[in-house]
Amino acid sequence: MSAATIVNLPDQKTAVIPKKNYINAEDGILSWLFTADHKRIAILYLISITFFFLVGGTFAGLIRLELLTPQPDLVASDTYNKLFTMHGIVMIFLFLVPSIPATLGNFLIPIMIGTRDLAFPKINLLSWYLYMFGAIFLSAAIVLGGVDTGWTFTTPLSTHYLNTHVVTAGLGVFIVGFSSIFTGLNFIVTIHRMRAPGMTWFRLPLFVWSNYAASVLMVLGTPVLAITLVLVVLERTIGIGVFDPTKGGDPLLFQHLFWFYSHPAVYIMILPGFGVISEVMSTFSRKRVFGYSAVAFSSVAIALFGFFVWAHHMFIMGVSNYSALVFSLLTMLVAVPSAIKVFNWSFTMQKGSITFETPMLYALAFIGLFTIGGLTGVFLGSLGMDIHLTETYFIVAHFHYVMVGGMLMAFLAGLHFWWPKLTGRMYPESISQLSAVTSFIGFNLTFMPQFMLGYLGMPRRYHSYPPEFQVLNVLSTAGATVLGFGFLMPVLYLLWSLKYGKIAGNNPWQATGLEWQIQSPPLTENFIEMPVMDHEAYDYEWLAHKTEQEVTTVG
Amino acid sequence: MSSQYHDPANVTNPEHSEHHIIGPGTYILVYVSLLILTGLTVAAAFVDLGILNPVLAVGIACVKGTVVILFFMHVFYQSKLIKLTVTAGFFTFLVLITMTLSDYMSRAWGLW
Amino acid sequence: MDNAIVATHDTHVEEHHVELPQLRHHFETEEQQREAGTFGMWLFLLTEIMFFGGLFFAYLLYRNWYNPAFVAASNQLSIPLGTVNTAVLISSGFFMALGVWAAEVRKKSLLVLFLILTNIAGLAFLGVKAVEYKEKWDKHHIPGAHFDITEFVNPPLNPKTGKPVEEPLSPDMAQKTQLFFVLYFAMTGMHALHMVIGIVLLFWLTYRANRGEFTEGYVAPIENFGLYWHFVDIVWIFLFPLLYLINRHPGT
Amino acid sequence: MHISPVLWQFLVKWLNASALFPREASTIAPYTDALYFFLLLITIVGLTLVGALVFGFAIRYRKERSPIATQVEGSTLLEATWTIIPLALFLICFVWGALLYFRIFNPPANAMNIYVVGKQWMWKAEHQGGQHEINSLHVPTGQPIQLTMISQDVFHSFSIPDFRVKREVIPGRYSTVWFEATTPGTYHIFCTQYCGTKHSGMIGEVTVLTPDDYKKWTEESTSGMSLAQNGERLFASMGCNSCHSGSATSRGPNLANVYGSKLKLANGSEVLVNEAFLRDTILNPSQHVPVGYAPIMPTYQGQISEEGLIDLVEFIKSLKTNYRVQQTLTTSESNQVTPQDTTGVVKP
Ligand code: HEA
Ligand code: HEA
Ligand code: HEC
Ligand code: CUA
Ligand SMILES: [Cu+2]
Repeated sequence: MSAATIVNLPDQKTAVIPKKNYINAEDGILSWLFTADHKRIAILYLISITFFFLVGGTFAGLIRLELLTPQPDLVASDTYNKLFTMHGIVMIFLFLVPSIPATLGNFLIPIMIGTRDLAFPKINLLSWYLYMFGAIFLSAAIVLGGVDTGWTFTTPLSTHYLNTHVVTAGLGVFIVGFSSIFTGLNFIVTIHRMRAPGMTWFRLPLFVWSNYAASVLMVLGTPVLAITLVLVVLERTIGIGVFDPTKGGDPLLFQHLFWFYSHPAVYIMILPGFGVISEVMSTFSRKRVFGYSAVAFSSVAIALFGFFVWAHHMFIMGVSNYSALVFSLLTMLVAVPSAIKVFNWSFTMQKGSITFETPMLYALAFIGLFTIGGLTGVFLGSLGMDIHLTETYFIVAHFHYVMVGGMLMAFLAGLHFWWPKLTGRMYPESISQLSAVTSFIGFNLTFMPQFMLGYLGMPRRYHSYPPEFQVLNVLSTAGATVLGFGFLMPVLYLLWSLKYGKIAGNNPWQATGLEWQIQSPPLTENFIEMPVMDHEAYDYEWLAHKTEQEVTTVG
Repeated sequence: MSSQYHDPANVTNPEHSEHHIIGPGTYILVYVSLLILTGLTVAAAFVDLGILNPVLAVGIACVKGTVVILFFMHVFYQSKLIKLTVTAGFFTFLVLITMTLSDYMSRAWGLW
Repeated sequence: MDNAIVATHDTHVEEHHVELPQLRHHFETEEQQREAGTFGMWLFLLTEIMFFGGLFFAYLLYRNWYNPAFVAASNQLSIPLGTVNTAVLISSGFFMALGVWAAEVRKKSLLVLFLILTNIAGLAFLGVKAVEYKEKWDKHHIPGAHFDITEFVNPPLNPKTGKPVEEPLSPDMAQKTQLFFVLYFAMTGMHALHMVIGIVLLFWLTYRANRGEFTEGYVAPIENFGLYWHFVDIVWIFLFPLLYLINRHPGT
Repeated sequence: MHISPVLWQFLVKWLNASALFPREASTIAPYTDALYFFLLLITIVGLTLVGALVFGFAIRYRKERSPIATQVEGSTLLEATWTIIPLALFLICFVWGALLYFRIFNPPANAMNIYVVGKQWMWKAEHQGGQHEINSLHVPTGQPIQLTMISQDVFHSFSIPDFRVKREVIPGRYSTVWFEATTPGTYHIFCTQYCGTKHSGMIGEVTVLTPDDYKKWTEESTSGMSLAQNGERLFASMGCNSCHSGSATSRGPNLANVYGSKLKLANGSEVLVNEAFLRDTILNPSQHVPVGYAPIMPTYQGQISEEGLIDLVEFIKSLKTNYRVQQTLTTSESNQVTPQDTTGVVKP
């Protein structure tokens, strides 16, 4: 078959924002608050999570400022403890878990599979309200004086030894958990039941696959966190003693139950990011994703194996040596599908025709940073190594590499990539490229030194530290400042572009997905007539063919 | 163009199955067997079977649960997808139980 | 042309179906909507399985660690009440199943009748539960400050034989009975909470059924509620033997 | 640009004082570092590989050079390659890590036991000879040291980075770790598990001494009473000896030589009597009833501190005959006089 690149469509220059679209379909704040449109709910989510990202980021800034010097000088000990706890809770539960699924996923999945909405639009809205309700609890916990359990709520510390707002925060996380359960449930049903004619499983965009896998984890994992938090709250309020060693309870039981959710949760966080990268790599290489089914199945494999490795967070916590062995082995197995993905993305570029717009830059940053983050995860999965590295800054660096370097970069890649679809306007290209590069540099400067600190033995959650660790900490703080700018810029220029951005047209990237074949911003109903899928995903030849036809018919 | 690609099997998903109405007859049968099984567990509890006591109790409960799921909850007549979903739920539940238990069992049982 | 690949597919699929007012705009067919509903309900029940899963594991663990305490504490529960309640709940599930059938064969009055029966059985279950809780309260078996272990350390004597009715526990083991009651209340309480939610929904469904909403071919709400109700039954089917019946043989 | 010499000196000093790699001060450290470098190697190889692919393709197939993309399906051979090779590498990491893990967590038989009690927010070390330390630990070189650790309140974690050892200190349960220091000097002790407000203040220092210096230190800093002697006193004052008198008629089992033996329990299981078992029988006696005894021993939960439990455990461990028990019996009968003079008594 002759290969195909697509000449830019004429519609980009003549493009206008369509008169009717989901944004102006109805007016007034109430029409947003009571909407059942998945696209509007996605926007509601986008606004809320951005807000909480900035809150969490501000906490991070304060943490880094405090760690500039070895002495405990900026804030008091308990304030510092509250800072990292709330940083972790806000970033994980209010930002990263809902980030891609609830915004981009919510917006795009129905369109990508060719339907008008998610299966349960009202439940979708409900899940946003639950999110906000939980967020209010968490904000209350913060405003009333904070919590200082660490995001892991470790018992018996959280149940018996702290006087902060553990109950409020626990309930907040509990409620937010249900928001994520309902999002996942909605996605699964939608993907199973509402695909357009011809949209077979193996024609689904990989973004859908990865969100599907993440949804399975949300539905099956989150309830365990919920019941665990209920027990923690009960233990605090009426002293029931399920996790209290003095009453015969077992604090390790808490660890088991907590990590049964929280390990799968890290895959809830990263899998949707994987999906974005697949889309972006393909589009900017103008090539179908290399090894489509391998990438699709590896998402499912990660979701499945993700349930079998949780105790790798407890290697030195007193699990039996034998089960440590088993969990370590399984951890190694679960790392393999990620490797498969990374290589497939690289090979997607091979023989492509690559351009380097901002989403692609973020995606490339993702690949590098996720590889580092993932491989350092293998350090931690390796039993003997974990003894030295656990509870140190090595872990902090590991998870920021996967969560910030990985997922946050993927989120930004996706946000830029689909911004034209969300808003109908382009983001400003050169400044956004600058911010991608800035955050890449800032990121490495922040977290690379933390690997070294970790191997040196600097414990995490330390308010003060021995002076010989200072140089690396100063570097890290310097990096965080750069990183902060790198992340602040998109917030500003994306807002700017809402009004002043170039009008994007339907398909500015010449991408193949169904979402690019409809107007941007889309209609409330997404499609004028229901689509029928007659080609594979990422079929650039089909797209070229289609554009040719269009040019002739229009011209 | 459209009819050429039209695939009605996909509108109503290939995973679907006919809606099956179960009549009261089946329900009565199930109901009675559930009551009998309940009687059986209670009776079994008063017989000393040693280690088998809890095993039997849980075994009977499993049977009862399965019957409810299959008939009261119609899974017997449902599509593969639903059957798979139910299985997946119990599978994950078992993962939680067995993997956690295996940790406790490979330590000194009862003595931490 | 915005949607070149967006093609009109033949409308005959839709023509076969009576358009029901309940069909949400984004579904292609009524059948699609019904299957989506059932599937969604089942996924929700999966989360419930995992939700109770954590409690079941805690029970399993402590039952093995503190077996004597769990046996003694379990013997405090009333088997007759438990058995009656199990039967009541199974009956309630039976009525619910019949209710679904009635809706499917479009018999309004039968449906209403069965829903009411379901509800009565459900309320009866909660009533018995309340009696049991009250008894725990009187015996100081509610975990917390008022929890009292004397009964386990010095069990009352059997008037006939003059021997204790139960094997006495040493104080440290007796302390662990509290864990049993914690789990007892957590599990049955969580279960009762689900029942309460179900009963509230039942009232609402009965009201709507009485208006004839579900006997015109649109049975999804009844079906899905049925799934929920049966699931709550299943939880009890496991709770009953685990909490009431362990090691109840006459030897001890 | 001119940098003031003061500032320059400060910078140099500051940079010199900062560490980039931890010291290797135990026999474990080289093993851990070897694994670390192996893992680093894998990371660098993997990263270079991915980097080379990405950058190579990015340059070779950028739009200017490759205006037309060639569609490729994928390749089963390649998929298999990059499944199997990483899998193999990860499995090596697993096996190597597991070997190291068992090395670190299985103390050698000749290890010297030191008890560590963690509490919010300090470390207490208890040596056999009765030396007590707070937030510091003195150990000799060339001698395997086993730490038996327990927490009084929440999870803590005892970490000595320069030794590459660390283990969680768990409430209500002994955990152990061991090391053999190689180089005299002082090293950081950190609490690495978040344990509340002053978590970052729960630090201390290990002082590694040569065996001679260590001996000197032990002699200088002993409190005069070994752990076992303290335990003996407790054994009498808590009234343990009233049941565990060692005589044939005693209500409690004979405790001499019980440590290290295999005990048959009433519930049919068999346990090895170790420190953890002894501690737990004192707190939860009815969970470990040996065959032939009634569960009448009262629980001492909440009555004995962790240090007291350690003393008792050490005392029971030291019991080779019932002689000392009988000694306590006579002393406690004679008006609860504390057995100050036990050092003079010759143990048979
Ligand atoms: C998005 C989140 C995310 C992701 C994706 C991961 C991914 C992984 N994590 Fe991570 N992890 C966290 C978030 C995440 N983690 C967090 C938040 C914590 C700390 C929680 C806390 O305590 O607060 C943590 C902690 C943590 C621990 C516990 C450490 C401890 O407490 O002692 C461990 C241990 O095994 C671990 C391992 C892994 C592994 C093996 C992977 C794997 O999935 C990674 C797989 C990826 C790769 C392996 C990279 C790609 C591979 C290649 C490109 C192949 C290279 C080529 C060759 C080798 C030839 N992680
Ligand atoms: C999604 C998850 C996520 C994200 C995005 C981040 C982002 C960042 N994190 Fe966070 N982090 C966690 C999840 C995350 N973190 C978790 C789970 C923990 C563990 C908590 C625990 O131990 O319980 C943790 C802990 C943690 C620590 C360890 C604290 C300790 O153990 O003592 C540190 C220290 O450097 C840190 C730093 C940072 C920095 C510099 C960023 C940066 O990437 C943030 C950059 C963003 C901004 C800066 C916001 C945008 C800019 C502005 C609003 C302008 C104002 C800017 C300044 C004042 C600088 N994080
Ligand atoms: C009322 C009598 C009594 C007192 C007081 C008593 N014990 Fe015991 N002890 C027993 C009996 C009986 C057993 C065996 C049954 C059991 O474990 O409950 C036992 C078992 C033990 C065991 C288990 C060893 C074995 O061989 O089974 C240890 C260790 C022990 N006691 C230590 C102590 C210590 C230390 C104290 C004091 C702090 C103490 N006991 C006080 C009666 C007593
Ligand atoms: Cu003790 Cu941290
Ligand atoms: Cu993990």
